[in-house]
Amino acid sequence: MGFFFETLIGGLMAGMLYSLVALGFVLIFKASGVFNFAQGAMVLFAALAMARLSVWIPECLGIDGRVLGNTLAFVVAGALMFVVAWLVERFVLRHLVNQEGATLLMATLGVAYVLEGVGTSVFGTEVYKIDVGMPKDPVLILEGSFEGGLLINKEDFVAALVAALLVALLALFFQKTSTGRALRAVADDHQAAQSIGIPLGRIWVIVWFVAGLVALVAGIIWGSKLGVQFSLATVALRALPVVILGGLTSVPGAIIGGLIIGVGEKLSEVYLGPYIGGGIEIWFSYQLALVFLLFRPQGLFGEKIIDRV
Amino acid sequence: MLYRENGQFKTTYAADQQTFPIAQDRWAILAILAFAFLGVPLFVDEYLLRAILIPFLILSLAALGVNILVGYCGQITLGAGAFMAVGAYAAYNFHIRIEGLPLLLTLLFGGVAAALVGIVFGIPSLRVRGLYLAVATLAAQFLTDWVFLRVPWFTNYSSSGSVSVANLQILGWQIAEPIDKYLFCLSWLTVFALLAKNMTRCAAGRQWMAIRDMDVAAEVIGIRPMVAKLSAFAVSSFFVGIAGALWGFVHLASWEPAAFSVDRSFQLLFMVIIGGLGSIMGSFFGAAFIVVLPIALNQFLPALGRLLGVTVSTAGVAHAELIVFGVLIVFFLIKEPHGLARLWSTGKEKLRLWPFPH
Amino acid sequence: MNAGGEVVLDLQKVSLSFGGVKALTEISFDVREREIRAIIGPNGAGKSSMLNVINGVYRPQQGEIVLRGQRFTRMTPYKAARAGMSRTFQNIALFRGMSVLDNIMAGRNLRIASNLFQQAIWWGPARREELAHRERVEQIIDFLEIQHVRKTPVGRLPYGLQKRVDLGRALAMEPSILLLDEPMAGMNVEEKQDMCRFILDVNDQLGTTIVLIEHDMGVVMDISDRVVVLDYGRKIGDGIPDDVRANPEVISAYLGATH
Amino acid sequence: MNMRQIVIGASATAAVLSSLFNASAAFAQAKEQFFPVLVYRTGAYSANGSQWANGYVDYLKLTNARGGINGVKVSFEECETAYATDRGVECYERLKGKNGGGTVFQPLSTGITFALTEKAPVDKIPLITAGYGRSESQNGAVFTWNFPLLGTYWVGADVAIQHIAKKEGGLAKLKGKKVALVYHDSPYGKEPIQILQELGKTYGFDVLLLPVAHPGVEQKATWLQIRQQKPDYVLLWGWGVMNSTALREAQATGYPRDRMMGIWWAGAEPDVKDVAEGAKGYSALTLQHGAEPGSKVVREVLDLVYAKGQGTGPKDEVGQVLYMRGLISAMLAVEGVRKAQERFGKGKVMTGEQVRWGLENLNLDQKSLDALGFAGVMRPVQTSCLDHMGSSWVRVHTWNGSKWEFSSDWYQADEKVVRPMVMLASSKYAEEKKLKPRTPEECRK
Repeated sequence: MGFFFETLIGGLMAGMLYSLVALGFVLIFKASGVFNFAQGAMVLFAALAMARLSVWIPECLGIDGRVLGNTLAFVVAGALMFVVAWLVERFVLRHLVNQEGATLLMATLGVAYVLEGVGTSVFGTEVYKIDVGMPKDPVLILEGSFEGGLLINKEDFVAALVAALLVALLALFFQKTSTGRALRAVADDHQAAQSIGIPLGRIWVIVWFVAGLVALVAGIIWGSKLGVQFSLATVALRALPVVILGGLTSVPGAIIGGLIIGVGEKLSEVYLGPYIGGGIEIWFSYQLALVFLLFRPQGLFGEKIIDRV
Repeated sequence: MLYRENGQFKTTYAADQQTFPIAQDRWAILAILAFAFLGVPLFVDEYLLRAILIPFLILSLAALGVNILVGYCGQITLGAGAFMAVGAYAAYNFHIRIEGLPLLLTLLFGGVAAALVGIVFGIPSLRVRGLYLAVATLAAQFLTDWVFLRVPWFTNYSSSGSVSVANLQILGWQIAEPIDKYLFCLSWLTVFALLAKNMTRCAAGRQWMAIRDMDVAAEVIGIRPMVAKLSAFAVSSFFVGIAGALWGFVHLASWEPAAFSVDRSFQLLFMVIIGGLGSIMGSFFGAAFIVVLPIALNQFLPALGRLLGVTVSTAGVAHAELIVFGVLIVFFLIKEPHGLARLWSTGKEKLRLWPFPH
Repeated sequence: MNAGGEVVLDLQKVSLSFGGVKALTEISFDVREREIRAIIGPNGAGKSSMLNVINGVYRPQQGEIVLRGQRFTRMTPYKAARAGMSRTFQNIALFRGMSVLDNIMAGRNLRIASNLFQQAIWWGPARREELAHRERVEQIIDFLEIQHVRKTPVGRLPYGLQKRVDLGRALAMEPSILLLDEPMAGMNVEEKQDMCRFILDVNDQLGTTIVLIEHDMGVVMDISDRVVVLDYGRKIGDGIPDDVRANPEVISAYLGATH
Repeated sequence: MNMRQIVIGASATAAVLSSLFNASAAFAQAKEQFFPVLVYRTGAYSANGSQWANGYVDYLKLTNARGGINGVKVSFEECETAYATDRGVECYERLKGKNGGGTVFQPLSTGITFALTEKAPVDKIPLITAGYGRSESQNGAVFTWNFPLLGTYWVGADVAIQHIAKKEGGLAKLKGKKVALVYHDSPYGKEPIQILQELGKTYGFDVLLLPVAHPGVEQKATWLQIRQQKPDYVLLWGWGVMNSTALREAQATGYPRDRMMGIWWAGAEPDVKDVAEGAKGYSALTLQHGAEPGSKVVREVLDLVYAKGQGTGPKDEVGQVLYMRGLISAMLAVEGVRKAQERFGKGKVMTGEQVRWGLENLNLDQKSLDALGFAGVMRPVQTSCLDHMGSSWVRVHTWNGSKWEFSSDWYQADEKVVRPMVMLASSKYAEEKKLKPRTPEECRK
């Protein structure tokens, strides 16, 4: 029983991180109708920038202290993500308004290649470390209730907490600020939003920037856990079933979907995997999403599409 | 003045319904075929054959398949690599398990197996569409990746999970030298391109395109979406499966599931979008673009570096390759969202009017 | 005009709603062989929904459709097509990426006998069949006077021509019942006259039963045999044009007096 | 597109095409011994691939600095494979005919090795796969062109079990134990499965197989299973980021690192340096050498190559584990050429076929190793027709939190276990390919 809970908790924590990446997808899809395959590359790019800058900046300025170095690196990396967002809007999206979904998707793959290429040539291809002081060792809790206790990974716990906090912040941002309201208006109807004077271009920059920040946080968490390295770009593939399950346009969907996928894949790998050879979690999460899709083609929280003739 | 169709009056519908109704097109195709079959073998070297032409031919065939599904039937797929894998591994199993099965049949059976699997994974298309479907097809990709890694029967219990084939021959023709492989693949591609062309301009093609353009209206005129979509999945997977079998048997000779990874699926989708959705010609353009561009960049960039007097490191070249590739893709999508095939037909349109500007 | 045929299509107490919104409430009417039957009503009256119910695009929550004596509680567009129904669309649902010829050829779909393999090979049955259908489609093209654009992608055609292609595609099915969804919407007078001529010719020469929706009463009254009037999803009138024209409820619905 | 753009586009295309043709045209002059270098400096495995490549290229540079191979200068060209099989094949095709023909290929990827194994006999170019590749290719009678020098995965797995047995206090103590294999889900990671299961049957221990999907960053479920199953030892058969991830997850689930043991591809600095203290106690096999910053050959590289500003990689990485692996791999190739020259003519450029003979008759005794600067780095190697591996010496080293330290004596693979498996697998291969193994007479040719 204790082990079941450990798996469950492990799944929830992994799921929280998937949610974070999925959130990036959803934000961009809502506001610009673009299925952003570059989200993974953005995570990589942001994490690389963070990892290297947190070394370079203190070296350059001759300052000491991890906190200050990391804060400065975070600010500069955030600024870089803004530049990325601006460049994407200026040179890609602006020219592809009203193109089909597939074309836009391909364009984001192009963006992903550029980001990966630029990121690795500027920041290097080795494994880099992001040290934000996350605790690494596990703790045992509830030793009284379960035999052997429950093993909780403090780092995962902190990461999940940060992810949850960020999600809450974003929800507030969307609901309470005027920019957030404008974003939602754009998501509902591009033309209507434009006609009441919401500048589409600026909104897109903002959304991509916010998605960039989400990518940065995801990159820091992941990077601190696993080291910053090229494979970070593949997290996008892990987050896709989440988006599908949750619905492409739903922020709560991304969160709930992330948790379901996280738990589903960990439980399946641990309890089903050994019987059929293991290594099943990737396809399992996709099949899970697929099964959901067959019952709810628009995802868990997505808007239902009605065909009008 | 060279490319004109006026003056070529059709007196029967039969003449108008030919594969290539315009005489210049007919001659051009014949000339290209003659050149490909007779001219190319005369002067290309082994590297060009093995590293560029053979992959180009096989991936063109796969792109053709993907284009039937994505371009003609409008169902986005990110799982083409999976069907290549099914084709390759099915053909492998037919090859080793049925003694003396002719190579042609082996490859065809590989295609048939891929078509069957394609139908199964096409079922979600009846419920979901667009990007949701794209992700659903990824499920096929990851599942097949896993199956061929993990179910030892498919790899004939090879301890490494890697399989290989050798001694390919048809009626005594040993397909061993690059030139034989080239001709073998070219023959497949020619036949299948013709089949694809026929299907797409017949009732089947109209069904697919009708589903793509307006599925409700298609159903109203008596097209069953299930039949149309699943037949597109089947035909597409058949093509892709045969391409996969050729990729394994002829190009690599020894392979593992990674040869048909999700990257391959993306690559194929790139080909049809860059080449032109819903265009047979576009599949070739796309395949050429995606196969040749990285290799060309890889060789061109150091040369450029030397010209400018800087040494470009291997890593530098690889990164620059990624960047240039990404930029070119975005550039093409912006300049011509309908692909290289559209550029081509615009070019032809211009030729038709030439030398008069409008 | 021939209003006296037997009943080919009978709708019995059809109700349809979207979510909580009622689009149609207990509507019943019939259509007779070879007549031109119009459904009219102001905007939002439920005319298009009615048509969509008839050929199975929407599934009504209640009611039945009887087609030549056969009962359908669950009509689908495919079944309707099989049963000899074809239709046009208000907002033109042509296959935009295909040429005029291909659009109309697509209408022959149910009459294609060759299979995928024969089509892939082309020479033989598929080719013979394709040519035969082409022959028939060319007649329709002649009839609708759109020869000059037959190879043009429909997306590039002006609106009036697209409407004709839409009709051509429906005719290519050689339907026994033809449903027309606002065939004259958005047309100028000349185009309307052309369209009227085509509709009357089809009815007259081919003996096709026609169910027609129209927003504008004028033209409809001239060409239809019987008229159903809908308002807010309810039937408020049914009969020959003159009777309907005199119906006070219809007048008030159109003039907006009671609402 | 207007006319101007078309013209520009056309000329650019022409330039690209001409560079393609030039590249593929074989140069007739062959004054230098050409070493094609397949590398991966990008992608998921770049951190590890780069170090190996730097060592490999540096040794080739060092060879020139030392005056070439009996006066024959060495030339080389890198080609990026990104660890992908199809790109590897393309690189192979591109480089094999260049500059008078490639001497020997070392793809540093088991996947690419499988593909090239089919092509090498046709092109008559030997394939060195030092410490990786197909284990059964040790049998040179069947695998004429493959040279898994210094060790195969079967050797690795056998020694790993020997080492565990020693820690436990004898092979008999293995009974009832549970050994988990956490492996990269690819031909590379699957190679040891067969022999581990065989050994498990012999000595009565359980083998728990835990595959990790490429690239290996997702291991949470794997380590949860380890926590549940509580294996006595964990063998790590990873590459690239998978290794450091495994160590981090082990730390996070509290699995003792001193009960983890990696193959020699999971025992280098990039695998542990960022985990630092968290990886303390973790051991890995070595392909004879460890990190050897003090060795003579490394000093020579620093003096003759880096001091002149010609170093390939960062100076502080010279002498690290994977760097040394690259260095040794290149040395073996160069010595193969030198040996071939002994028979086919000193001071001449050798063909692939001649180098194959050289590699098959390699005899690096202690004296020649000392002369090359490899004293203390590795032990003598001697190959033969039936043994393309040449040596199966293995040591274990352990990470102490800041550097690798040797922690065991020398082991050698148990011939009684490995040899029959090699013979069985290679004869199965020969049968599949309808190959006739070379007879001893043919071998002597």
